[in-house]
Amino acid sequence: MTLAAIPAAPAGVADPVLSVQGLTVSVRAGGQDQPLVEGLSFDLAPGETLAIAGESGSGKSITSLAVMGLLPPPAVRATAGRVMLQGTDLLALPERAMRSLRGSRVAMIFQEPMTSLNPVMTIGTQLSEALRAHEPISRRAARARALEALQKVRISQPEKRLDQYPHELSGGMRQRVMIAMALALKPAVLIADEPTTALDVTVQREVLDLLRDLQTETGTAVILITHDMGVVAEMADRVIVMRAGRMVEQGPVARIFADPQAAYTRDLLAAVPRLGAGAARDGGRIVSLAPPVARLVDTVVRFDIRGGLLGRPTHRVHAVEGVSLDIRAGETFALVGESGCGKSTIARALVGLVPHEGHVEVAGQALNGLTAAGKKALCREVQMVFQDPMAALDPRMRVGELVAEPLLIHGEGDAASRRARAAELFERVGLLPEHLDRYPHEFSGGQRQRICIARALALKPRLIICDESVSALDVSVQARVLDLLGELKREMGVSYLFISHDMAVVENIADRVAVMFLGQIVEAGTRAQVFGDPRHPYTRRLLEAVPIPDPTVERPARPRLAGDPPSPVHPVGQGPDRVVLRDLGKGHLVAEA
Amino acid sequence: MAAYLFRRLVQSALILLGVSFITFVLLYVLPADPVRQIAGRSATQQTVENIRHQLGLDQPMLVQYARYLSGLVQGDMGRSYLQKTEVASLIAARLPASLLLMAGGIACELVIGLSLGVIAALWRGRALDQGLMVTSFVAVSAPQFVVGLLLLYVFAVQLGWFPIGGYGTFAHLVLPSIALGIMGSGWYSRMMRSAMVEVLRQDYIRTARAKGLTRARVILRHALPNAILPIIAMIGIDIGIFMGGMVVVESVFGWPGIGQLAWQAIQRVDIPIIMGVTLVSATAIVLGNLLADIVTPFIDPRIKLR
Amino acid sequence: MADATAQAGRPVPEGVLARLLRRKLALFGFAVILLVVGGAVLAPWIAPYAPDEQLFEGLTIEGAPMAPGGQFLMGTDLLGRDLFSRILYGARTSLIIGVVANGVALVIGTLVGVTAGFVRGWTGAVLMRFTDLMMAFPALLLAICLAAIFQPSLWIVAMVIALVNWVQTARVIYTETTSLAEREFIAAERTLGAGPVRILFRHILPHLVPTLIVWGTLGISVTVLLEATLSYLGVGVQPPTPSWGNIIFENQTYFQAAPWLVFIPGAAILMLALAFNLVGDALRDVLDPTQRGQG
Amino acid sequence: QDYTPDPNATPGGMITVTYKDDVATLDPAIGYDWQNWSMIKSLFDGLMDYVPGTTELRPGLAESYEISDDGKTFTFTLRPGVKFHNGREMTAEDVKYSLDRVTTPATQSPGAGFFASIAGFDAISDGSADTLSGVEVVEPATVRITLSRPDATFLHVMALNFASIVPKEAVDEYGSDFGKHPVGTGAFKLDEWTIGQRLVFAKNEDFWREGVPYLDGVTFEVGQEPIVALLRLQQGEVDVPGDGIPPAKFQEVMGDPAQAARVVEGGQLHTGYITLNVGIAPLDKLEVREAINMAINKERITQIINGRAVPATQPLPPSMPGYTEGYDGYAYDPEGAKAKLAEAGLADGFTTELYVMNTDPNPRIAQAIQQDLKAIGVTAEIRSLAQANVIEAGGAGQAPMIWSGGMAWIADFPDPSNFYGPILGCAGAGEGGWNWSKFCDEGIDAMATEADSMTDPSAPERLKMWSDVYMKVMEEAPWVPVFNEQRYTMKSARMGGDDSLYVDPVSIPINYDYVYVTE
Ligand SMILES: Nc1ncnc2c1ncn2[C@@H]1O[C@H](COP(=O)(O)OP(=O)(O)OP(=O)(O)O)[C@@H](O)[C@H]1O
Ligand SMILES: Nc1ncnc2c1ncn2[C@@H]1O[C@H](COP(=O)(O)OP(=O)(O)OP(=O)(O)O)[C@@H](O)[C@H]1O
Ligand SMILES: [Mg+2]
Ligand SMILES: [Mg+2]
Repeated sequence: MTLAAIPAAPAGVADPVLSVQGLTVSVRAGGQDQPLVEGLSFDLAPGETLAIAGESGSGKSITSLAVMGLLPPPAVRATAGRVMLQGTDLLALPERAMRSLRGSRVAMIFQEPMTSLNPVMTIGTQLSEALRAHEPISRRAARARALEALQKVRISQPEKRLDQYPHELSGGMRQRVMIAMALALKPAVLIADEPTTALDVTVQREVLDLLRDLQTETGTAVILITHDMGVVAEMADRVIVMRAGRMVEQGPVARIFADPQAAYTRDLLAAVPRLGAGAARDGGRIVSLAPPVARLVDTVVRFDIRGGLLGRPTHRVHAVEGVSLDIRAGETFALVGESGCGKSTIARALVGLVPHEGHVEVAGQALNGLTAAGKKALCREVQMVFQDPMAALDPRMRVGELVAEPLLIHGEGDAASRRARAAELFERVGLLPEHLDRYPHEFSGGQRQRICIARALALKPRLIICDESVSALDVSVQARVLDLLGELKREMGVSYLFISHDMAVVENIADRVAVMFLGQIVEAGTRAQVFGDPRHPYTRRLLEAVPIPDPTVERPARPRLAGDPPSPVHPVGQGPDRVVLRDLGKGHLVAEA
Repeated sequence: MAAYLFRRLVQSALILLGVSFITFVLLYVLPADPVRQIAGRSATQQTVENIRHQLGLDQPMLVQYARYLSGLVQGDMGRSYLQKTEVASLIAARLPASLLLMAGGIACELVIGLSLGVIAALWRGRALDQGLMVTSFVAVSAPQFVVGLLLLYVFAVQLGWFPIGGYGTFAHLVLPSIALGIMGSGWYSRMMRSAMVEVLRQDYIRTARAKGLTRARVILRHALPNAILPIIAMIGIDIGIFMGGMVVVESVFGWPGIGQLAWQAIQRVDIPIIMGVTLVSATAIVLGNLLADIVTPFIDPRIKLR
Repeated sequence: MADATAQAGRPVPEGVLARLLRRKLALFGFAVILLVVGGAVLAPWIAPYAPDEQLFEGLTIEGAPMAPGGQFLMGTDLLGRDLFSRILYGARTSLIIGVVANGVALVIGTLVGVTAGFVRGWTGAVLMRFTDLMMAFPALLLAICLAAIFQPSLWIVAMVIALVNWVQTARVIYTETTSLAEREFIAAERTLGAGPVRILFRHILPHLVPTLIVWGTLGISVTVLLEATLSYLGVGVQPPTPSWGNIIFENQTYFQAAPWLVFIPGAAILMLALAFNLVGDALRDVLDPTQRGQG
Repeated sequence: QDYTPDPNATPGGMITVTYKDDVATLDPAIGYDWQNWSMIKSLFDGLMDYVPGTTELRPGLAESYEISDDGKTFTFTLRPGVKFHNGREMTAEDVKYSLDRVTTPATQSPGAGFFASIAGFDAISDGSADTLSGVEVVEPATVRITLSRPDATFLHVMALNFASIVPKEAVDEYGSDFGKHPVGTGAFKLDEWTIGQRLVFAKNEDFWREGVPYLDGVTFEVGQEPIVALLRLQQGEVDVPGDGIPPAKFQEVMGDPAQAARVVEGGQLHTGYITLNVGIAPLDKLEVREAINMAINKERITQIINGRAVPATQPLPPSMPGYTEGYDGYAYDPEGAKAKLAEAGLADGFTTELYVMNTDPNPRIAQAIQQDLKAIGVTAEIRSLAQANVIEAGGAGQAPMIWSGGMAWIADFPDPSNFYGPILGCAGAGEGGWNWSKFCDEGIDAMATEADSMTDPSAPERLKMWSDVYMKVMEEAPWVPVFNEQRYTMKSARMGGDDSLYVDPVSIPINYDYVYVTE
């Protein structure tokens, strides 16, 4: 670990483009100012990439909004400090002057590519209005420049994109558009607030590569906000670690990773799931040979798309196409794959939320042809934990009621015993039983996910489906929830169907893994087989895309893709070609090319 | 789109058929004999029977309805019992005034309602916002005829700014439109406010501001079209509610619309006119809803008509 | 703010009423409603005259009504009846219309909307087509026909108004139910084995409450005014039963000569509707657990 | 006997008249609203006519007429050179055509019944003939009309709008829309009609009466609330508010001498009454009906409508020939009424229903009646309904009591018989008839028939006979005559002409042919 490893100029060498000094941002509540960010100072050198890391709510976004002058008025204001952009104090600038700098000198990319673009305006309009807000150019010229910007971000068919609306673009494309928009005016500073968190690994990879390429090209200084230490390691020159509105540590990326000073930084780094760690942890574990709790044989799920004069189906979404797998008692079976490949659909078919063809059985019971009572009984066997715990909890019910509800539904016990059980479950998942009377919104994301888990446990199911259950959580929280899942598995012998796009997480906890692509399984096997010896090119691509939280690792150069993902939608009567899985021995199945 | 339109039109036609049937039944069981009205007070029983027969009113209801329908599909809405004139021409003569008033009312409702809603949303949480919202409650709760009379009295009689009732120029349109629109404006301002507050929270608004766009552009070009979406659907529903208000406002301001025609016809069971007016307003409502549905995708490209 | 409540040890949950009463506007609304209800209930004791008593001294020699003040607090109407007494008794009618008719409309609308939105399929389609059909009906005309057929009495008028007014509610509730049914927590409930009835009553209906409050309070002014309009058109509550609406309509042409006859009942309707709106608005906030703590 | 033209009259000028309701039709065979009645009078003429401002008959399109001794044959000699608005000269054929048209069922004329005494009426109305056998064209300028029975009112009938002479070719051309494209011989012709807004009449330069009309034209603006009309009159935008002075403004106007000076007051051939259904218990008891007659405080009701009426004592209005002077009717006497009720064995009163048309001021009047009845222990529930529903209930004989206001009898012509036949006689007492008290007394009916068989309508014996008829009716008390409405017509300052023209009994609100403007 040497300083020579740091590619760009370290702080203080050149004049900083941006210098934040003693920034304090406060929120006014009940007549009192309460600081959200306190005494934050840092410099940003030209061409440098500064990562701000920290858990959710630590004030990362507030900081960036303060720099942009976009703090939500009137409650939240910068109450102290200076934000110097090449000599001007942005905080003291009147709105009008600030506006002319916004977008042209400092630009920003937001976390959610899905919602950061105006859904009712074309991409072209949104791009060119950004240009026209700062440069007196004609509509036509702005459009030409917009096209140029789109070409720069290597989006496929840029001319066509100009006239498309955001919803017609995939997440990755939208984030490219955001980048194009931010960099079109060659700003001195670009703030990227979690630019890839919402994206698939493969897409994240492309976007990160793109950001880096463009940065070297334009020399823009970048503030990269993220909680993904892998991304930090790959992208950043320097790192600021924040916690509860304060900076706890700052330093060059290599040093932070190699020699974290603050205890918090160490915790943070420890919580980061790393590829390969799972194998290291319990390398030679025997794969369960117990009988399966759930079995899918040639399962098919399709959704009709209606059209035409009579509203008959004209197209179908082939969400799940001939999937066969079995989940054995006491194992964690992971499904990985890119967004839209059909992972959630399999989960929903398993709990009977979507109708399916083919054979699905849980605990020896075939799902199709079940009576209402039978379906209800089956709920005791399988439970599901959803991705977004807030959305999965009825916001108008107290959490105690929510956790006890399955018992009530299945007619177990009386009110008092149910409440006692809810309290017990609460404790089991690490929550305070005193909080039973709160509402879901009064908990943090991690706590909510625990509530969901407690609810899923209430009926002592044999299989719990975790559909991206930890994706929305902070690394440290994520680690704790994953630990909890592991404990429960050991204690209660539940099986998990674990759905995730995060390869590192999967590698850490799965016993067996199936990789899905466009509704079909392309590779399946034990964790060791799939991660240690990936055979299918798609599996390899997924693995290569995972950012490695280690700044010393050099990533091999890879051809950059800019194509559209293939679509699972086919006209009625047609369908995708079925892949054929070949057993490479010991249950390692790989699709034939 | 064409397929969608076709299906919606078929649906609309069915709805109108249902409306016409129900109205017909209602009028049939209504305890009032149109023939008495036609024949006059010195008519002999013979005359009454003659007229009843001529109009086919001595036939079973379903036969009468079938005859009415077959006329209708040939574009014949029948003739008024009392005026003997074609219902179509009577309605045609008054429809423009009604449509004008409706347009005026809706325009007024939207202009006042939406702008107040936007202002309240931009100033949310402050005194102006609260003041506006209380005002909007008052507007929602204000009886149309009281408002109408008050407007008439203050602005036409006392101040003389507008003509005292009547029809013809733009000045005539102002007060009735306000009287008609004021209730809805209160309603829309509340809807607009909450829609706007919601939209202003959205990420894309932050994006727009981060681009350095002017406040006006952010609000007008980015926030407004998104906020207005839920409101368009409301306008469709609204037209039905509007019809009731029109009768009252037309009567207060002497507006020559179909409301007055309908009112006179109801008083004297002039069934062809009542049927005609019902169908015309039902058509307006159905078309209004259809229009709202058709317009939505133009504002929101995510919505596809299927 | 979430954190504020999270920090404090949870206090005994404050009652909805108590929280309502902390809002000034809601308090005002409450006061008005209480006043009206009180007036309606206590009318026989408060009212200085019988509501339909045509007092000889209530008219001038020329037959003009008396202005407010003096013997008659709110003046007299064109028949020499005491307006104050009529307003008091009229409150009964208007409350029945505004609360009962509107309530029934709300119930019908909710039933239809929820069923159509939740059951879908054939039943849902039929219900929604029927709603569309009713929506296409000019409401006033329908009300006039129904009222003429059934011979108006207070309860008939109330039912007619209910039959005419459920449609918009049904439509809005339908839309809301369909979108609620798509929400993830409903899917979550299904995976727990919750039956449709449970989902409907425990998870869908509570979420419709804010919408119902909005439409319910809006409906109060709409129904009270519809009754007034029906009275005006001669198919409303029959004279001499007073209702605020028919007082206005009986006297509306006198708005210049005797403005109190129009503007006092007009103001009464306005105040009542306003009061319900204010309380409803506050109630909506208070019932929403995510708004907790924002007094 | 004829009208003396006003020496001060100057020709020229347009006036503006307003109405609330739209004009339904201008077809003389159809129009039967008081509002289009006077309009049609100015567009069309019949064989007979009235001296302006009076109830006196005078020849119209007929230059002269002869009545046979048995009173059954009328021979009319037509005025030469009378031209329709389309330029064609009117002939006896037109007279025959017009009478055939109004009586033929296809026309659906509400006035057909008036012609029932013409020979052949029954045949034409049951469809067995398509022409009236009693109407003959003797010469191009002579028509002979034969009656099936003597009819004292026949000349009045010939002065009704329904007897107006219309040109066949115009009727054929417009068919049912003739009412929107009227062509007559009248003093004015229709110039413009914007439905729902305005009608414009233009002077008929070829009008057959010398010197009239004075006005160049009349603009009728419709859809105007009476209140609005009055406000506009006060601002000089309107000359005559057709619906009169709105009650709400009456006192204001009468209290201001300047305005009151421009108000013309006159009687009209109107009676407002309550029908008491003699077929429904306990109204079938004479004592009960008398009690109700005594219970009604007519003064008070008059007060409620701002004194714009005079209390009535009998069915006929005071200005009608045959009115019984000196008859006091049933005096207001609640105590006496109670005694009567007790006599009928109903000392505790009873409950009944009072039907009323639902437009102001009728529900108010009904409430006053209700209060009066309450004072004698009779509970009358008010059924305030649309006109058509009240008429239906009345015709079907379901309504115990009906207040006639809004649908009431304004005489079609100034003859006492007009108040009897359909509304008090047996003819109207059947199912659906307009005799809502269902009162039918053969003896009185016979007297009425006899009176009408006299040839001279104004013969004193005949009027005496009618007076007796109505006195007999009052003895049976099937009605409570409540008041006779007075007419108050307001005009702008520039309107000229005798006051009687503004309260013309047969031309409401004004006689357009003879009024003029002074500036
Ligand atoms: N408008 C606001 N009013 C009051 N408090 C706010 C507001 N916006 C954010 N906060 C608070 O400020 C703190 C910092 O929020 P911020 O959004 O900067 O966190 P973050 O580090 O970006 O988290 P994440 O990783 O979840 O995006 C949080 O406690 C949050 O609750
Ligand atoms: N109800 C539905 N109607 C139509 N298409 C659907 C429906 N549900 C899912 N799909 C489609 O089916 C495909 C698979 O969706 P699914 O949600 O299973 O993907 P996923 O692998 O879970 O993706 P993600 O990682 O984004 O959650 C997608 O193309 C999706 O658009
Ligand atoms: Mg953030
Ligand atoms: Mg998914």
